Amino acid sequence: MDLLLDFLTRFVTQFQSPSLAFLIGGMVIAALGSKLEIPDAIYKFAVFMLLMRIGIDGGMAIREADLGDMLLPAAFAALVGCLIVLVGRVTLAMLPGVKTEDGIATAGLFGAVSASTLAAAMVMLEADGIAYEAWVPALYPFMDIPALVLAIVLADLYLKKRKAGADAKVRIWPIVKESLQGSALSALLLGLALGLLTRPDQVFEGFYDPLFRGLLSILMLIMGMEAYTRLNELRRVAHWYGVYAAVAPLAHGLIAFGLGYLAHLATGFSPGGVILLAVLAGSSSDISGPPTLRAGIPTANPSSYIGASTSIGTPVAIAIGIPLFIALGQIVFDI
Amino acid sequence: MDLLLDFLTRFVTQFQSPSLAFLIGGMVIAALGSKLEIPDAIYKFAVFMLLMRIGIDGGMAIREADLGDMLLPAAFAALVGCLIVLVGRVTLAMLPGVKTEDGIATAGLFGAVSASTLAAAMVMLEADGIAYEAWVPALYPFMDIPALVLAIVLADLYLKKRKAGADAKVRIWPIVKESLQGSALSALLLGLALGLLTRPDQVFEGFYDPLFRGLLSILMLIMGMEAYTRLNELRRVAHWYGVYAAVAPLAHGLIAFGLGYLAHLATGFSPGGVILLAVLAGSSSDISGPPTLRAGIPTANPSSYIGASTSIGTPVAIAIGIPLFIALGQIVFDI
Amino acid sequence: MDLLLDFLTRFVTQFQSPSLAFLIGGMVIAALGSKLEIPDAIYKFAVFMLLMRIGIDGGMAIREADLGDMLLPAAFAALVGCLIVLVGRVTLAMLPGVKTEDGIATAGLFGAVSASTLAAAMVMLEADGIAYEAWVPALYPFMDIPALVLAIVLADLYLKKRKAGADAKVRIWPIVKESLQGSALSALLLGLALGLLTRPDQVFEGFYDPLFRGLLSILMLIMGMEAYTRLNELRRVAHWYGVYAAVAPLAHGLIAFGLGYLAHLATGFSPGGVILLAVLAGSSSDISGPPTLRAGIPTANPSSYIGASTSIGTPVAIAIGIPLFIALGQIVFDI
Amino acid sequence: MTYKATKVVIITEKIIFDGVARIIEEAGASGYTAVAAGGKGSRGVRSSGRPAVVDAFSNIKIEVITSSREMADRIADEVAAAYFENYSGITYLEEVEVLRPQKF
Amino acid sequence: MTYKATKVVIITEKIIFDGVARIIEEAGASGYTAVAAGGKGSRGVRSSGRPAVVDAFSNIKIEVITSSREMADRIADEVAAAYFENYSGITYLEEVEVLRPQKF
Amino acid sequence: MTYKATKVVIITEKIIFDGVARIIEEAGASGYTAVAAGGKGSRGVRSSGRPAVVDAFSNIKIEVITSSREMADRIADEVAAAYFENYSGITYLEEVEVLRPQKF
Ligand SMILES: Nc1ncnc2c1ncn2[C@@H]1O[C@H](COP(=O)(O)O)[C@@H](O)[C@H]1O
Ligand SMILES: Nc1ncnc2c1ncn2[C@@H]1O[C@H](COP(=O)(O)O)[C@@H](O)[C@H]1O
Ligand SMILES: Nc1ncnc2c1ncn2[C@@H]1O[C@H](COP(=O)(O)O)[C@@H](O)[C@H]1O
Ligand code: NA
Ligand code: NA
Ligand code: NA
Repeated sequence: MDLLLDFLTRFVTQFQSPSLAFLIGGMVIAALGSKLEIPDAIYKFAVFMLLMRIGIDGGMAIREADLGDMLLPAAFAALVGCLIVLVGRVTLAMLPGVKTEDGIATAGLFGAVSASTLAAAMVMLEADGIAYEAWVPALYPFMDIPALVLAIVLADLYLKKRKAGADAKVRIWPIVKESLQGSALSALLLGLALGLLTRPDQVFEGFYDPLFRGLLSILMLIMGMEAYTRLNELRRVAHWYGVYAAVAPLAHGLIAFGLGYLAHLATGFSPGGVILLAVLAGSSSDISGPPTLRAGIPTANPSSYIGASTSIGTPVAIAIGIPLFIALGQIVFDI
Repeated sequence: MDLLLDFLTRFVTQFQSPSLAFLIGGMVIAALGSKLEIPDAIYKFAVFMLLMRIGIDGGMAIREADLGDMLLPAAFAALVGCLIVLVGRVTLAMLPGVKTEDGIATAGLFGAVSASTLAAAMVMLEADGIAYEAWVPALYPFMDIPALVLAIVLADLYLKKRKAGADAKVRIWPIVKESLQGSALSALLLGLALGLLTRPDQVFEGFYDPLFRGLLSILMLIMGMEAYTRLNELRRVAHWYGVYAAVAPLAHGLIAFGLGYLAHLATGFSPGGVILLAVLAGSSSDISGPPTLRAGIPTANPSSYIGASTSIGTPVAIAIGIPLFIALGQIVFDI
Repeated sequence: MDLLLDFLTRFVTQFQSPSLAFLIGGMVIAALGSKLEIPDAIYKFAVFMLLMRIGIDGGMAIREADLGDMLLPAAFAALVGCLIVLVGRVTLAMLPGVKTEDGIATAGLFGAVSASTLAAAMVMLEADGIAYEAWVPALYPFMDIPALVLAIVLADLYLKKRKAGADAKVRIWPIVKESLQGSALSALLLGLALGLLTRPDQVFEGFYDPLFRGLLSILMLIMGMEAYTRLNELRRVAHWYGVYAAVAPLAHGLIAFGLGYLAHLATGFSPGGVILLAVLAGSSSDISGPPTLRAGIPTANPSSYIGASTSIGTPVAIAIGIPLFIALGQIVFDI
Repeated sequence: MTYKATKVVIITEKIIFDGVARIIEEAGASGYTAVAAGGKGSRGVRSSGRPAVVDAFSNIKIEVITSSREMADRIADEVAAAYFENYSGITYLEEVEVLRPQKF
Repeated sequence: MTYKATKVVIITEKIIFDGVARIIEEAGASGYTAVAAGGKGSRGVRSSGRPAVVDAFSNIKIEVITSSREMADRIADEVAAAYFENYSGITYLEEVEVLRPQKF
Repeated sequence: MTYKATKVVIITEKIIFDGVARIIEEAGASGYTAVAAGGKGSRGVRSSGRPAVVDAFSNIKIEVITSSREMADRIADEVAAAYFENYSGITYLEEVEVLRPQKF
């Protein structure tokens, strides 16, 4: 009982985070019909800056890290990415009114990762003084790529089976390549490489890092506005998407939290790391996932998966998921 | 005599302000035919940042302010906004060669408020070490909305009277709503709400505030370039617009200065606050006013009011108005 | 022998500079087919910021400088600009497979100056603690304008001679004006004027200067991506362009280094100044040069000169030229 | 095999885009395409892209493909009647051929 | 003196631009012109310019001038066949007159 | 009730926009509309929007509606004569119908 109360208190405290405030602010002004527009160039630039910031920092951390420590968390990240898609395949994609390939694509998007959600969690952890290995954000691609690849492969298998006859093999490398070449992963990997191989400390500390928090606030605002704007799109598809999008971020996060806890026991994975792993799992991709899926599963209706992710999945992941996983971590690890 | 000399010295000193220098620099390079272009995305973003900076700061200040102190200045702001439009209605709009609705629209624009002019004054006050209540810039909408609404209502009345017969009531709420939903007011109000209801101190101090002065310098440059570019447009309309645009910012500012002085006597409104109130009055809207008026008084010719405001009104308000009101404040309040 | 080893060590050390790393990173991700896009608005803004930073700093320096000291370096800058074009006229433009006017335009572009290359050198000099007179970057137009003007005049003379008959005089002022009005030079000159005539210290130190290094890293990334993307264009023209573009930056830099050394002996021009003069000479224009030449020598094929400059000239100037001139300076001036 | 259809083009101020879109939808068109534009007409230059302090006044070019000539005429007439007294703008029609008439 | 030519217009999702361009080139067209567009059709609104979290889904309008009517038909047919089952898009043809037929 | 008019379309390098606009105005046209464009032609790809180090070389598409066919021909001819030897570009004409012929 006491524990529950403690948990609730911590949970509620997280709501005062400015990241959440900007997200909710964006939803409110969109709902009120505001004509405020953040130029697309600024949005793209802010995302780029976030990913470079995460990448460079991760790269510099890996330089000094014991690579062995990364192994288990990375494996768990990949495992979670696949698990999410498989669970979606046998739940959402089977539901009445949900076209199978639309359901699979949605599961793929929820298995993939959102850089802004990740960044919001990093800022909130910092505010709470909860430490994590600096390479944890670099687990991003380990979860993102397997999830997208598996979703596309499953959709392909399903569609081919339906058409019968046709049984050409699904080729995996083109999907991985497409994913790596997307703007999000290539910025992150570029940052990683720069952090790992060169000495960008000065430009990191004088530019990428100090602008991080501010640009994140702007991204949160945009995500909030987008979430509201796209609600319409979601309304036109089956209600199951709404249910899935509300439940999945939390369920996925809890699965990842459990696996992260195992890694904590096994190799001393940090509490902050466990929380971030849960956030990665709970987040759904907003930038590079959609085009990859659009090209990989062209028959799937983008309104279903983008609507579910942008208008419900992401707000739930940020506004409920992150506070939940942090509060859980504080209780579990007694920090 | 001594007083006048003192005044003039102070007036001239203000001219070394970098804000003015960027404004004049912009006019000069435009006049010299420079092909320099600041991308529109950067312009929009800079305006957004300014308004958020002003809003958040105001919101945080209101949190701790005695709301009673705001009452009189807010009422005076609204009064000045209306007064400006009424004065314009019986002067400019009556002049020969000036189409009545064009004159009313122009008065509306001069009654409304410019965020960049306001920001320039804030920076100059800071340079002079003149303090003001941090909520003063948040008086913006109290002057802006009444001015725009009144102008649209007056134009409507005039046009309906001319057409005779038709006497459908003018509906005020749609105009207020349109104004609140515009990009400028919604950014300002969003900032206010965030400052008032959440704890954005860190992101304010690490992002919105430090970039304020620099982005303002870029805005000043753009305003200068625009002022020169739009001179042509003004040339095509009656000369009276030029006269009005040159005189109005100073006259309006002086009226507001007087009312602010009353507030100073009555409730201890700060000298810096009185000066900023004058600046608000002297400024004319450049971002949200024009589209509101274009939609609200469609028969008015935008070349007349935008030309008058952008190419003469704003430069006069910034380059002469601000130094004038500051010097006046220094003399009157002996600071 | 020892000297050579020393030189090579210093040369190699320069390769760890983050500016180079971003340049190479850009080339690599472009080669790997990355879809990363930095919005054009950000690119334009970054260039503007760099030029303002250089201009304002130069202007503030000139305020306190002994103008006499600038005379010789400025004269040498102009001399080098012309020399480069003349050398290109009698080498590249004479080669088989190279259309004469294409060769002249290419020489003009290599005689002109690149702000990003200059900025990269400034950051690298700073990292090495090598000082230079703050007005040196302001030598930019002294080399840029003469090179572009001379190239256009030479092309005109050539084309008119070929057409015989026609011998209307070539008018120089329009070319100079076009060049001064271009976005690059007008930003630089605006900055210079603001630095010289006003007191922009605060906005310089709080905005233009701190963002310099970070925005440069982004520019380097873009230049790298562009260099790779444009290699195709170069492939379609004669191979001689590739040879010229690889050799010219180093040769031009060495000529300028020699002249700078003379200025060092004669008037005590600083070692850092000599190095920067070499960098100016070694760089080739990427922003304002191409449109000026496109308008001034319309018959020349832009694929040849832009391809040569962007895809080979600039990477060579930054990745080999700057380290080379710095290492040379360290040896020659024993710093 | 192609079918005749009519394209209505409307070039006008961005600020009235929502109103024009409403007219198009109410006329029963199956869709429209819009492109940002600059231009010069009887009411002066309208820029697009560069930092106009008053960006709302740049132009937009809207195209509607209609399978019925009457619908095309109605859209053009209604837009002109509703806006072109006060807002700058032009409108014109073109004959085009479409592949799948049921789309329009 | 002008010559008849056919213009093919394709308005579709930006994400398939590369594929459409390949079809155009393989059909032997001498070039094409592309413009960023927004729009509304049977599959909903596609914005352009404003910060869409999923920008890849805004529209593009592609024009190809061809000197042969067959080539125009082929391009229109192939694009429709390859993409319009899964991607939103329309295509139409117009008769135009060119000055220098050898360009196309 | 509509009236025949001719539309001239010019797709060319942005850098010569001012010169083309001058030709259009001197020919007596009542206005023009310009749209940023990318494209591919005999002289290679011209991008628009993405960070081109040399942005001045992206394309622009200019449309002019003229009430007289002669004016249309003159504009097309003069632009081609003045620029198309050295600059890349194409131009074509289309028949359109306008509602208010006095506008053009
Ligand atoms: N003759 C024309 N040809 C093409 N576009 C035109 C023409 N006249 C006007 N326009 C376009 O229509 C807009 C409004 O025209 P106006 O109402 O005449 O100011 C202009 O900004 C141009 O974009
Ligand atoms: N009737 C129409 N007129 C003009 N453009 C259309 C029309 N219908 C569709 N479009 C354009 O084609 C795109 C795809 O249409 P759809 O496949 O119907 O979603 C839309 O986003 C519009 O840009
Ligand atoms: N066949 C074509 N169809 C449509 N646009 C074309 C065509 N050929 C060329 N263009 C456009 O005209 C521009 C210049 O063409 P060019 O002079 O052939 O390089 C190209 O960049 C395209 O935008
Ligand atoms: Na996920
Ligand atoms: Na005012
Ligand atoms: Na050079």
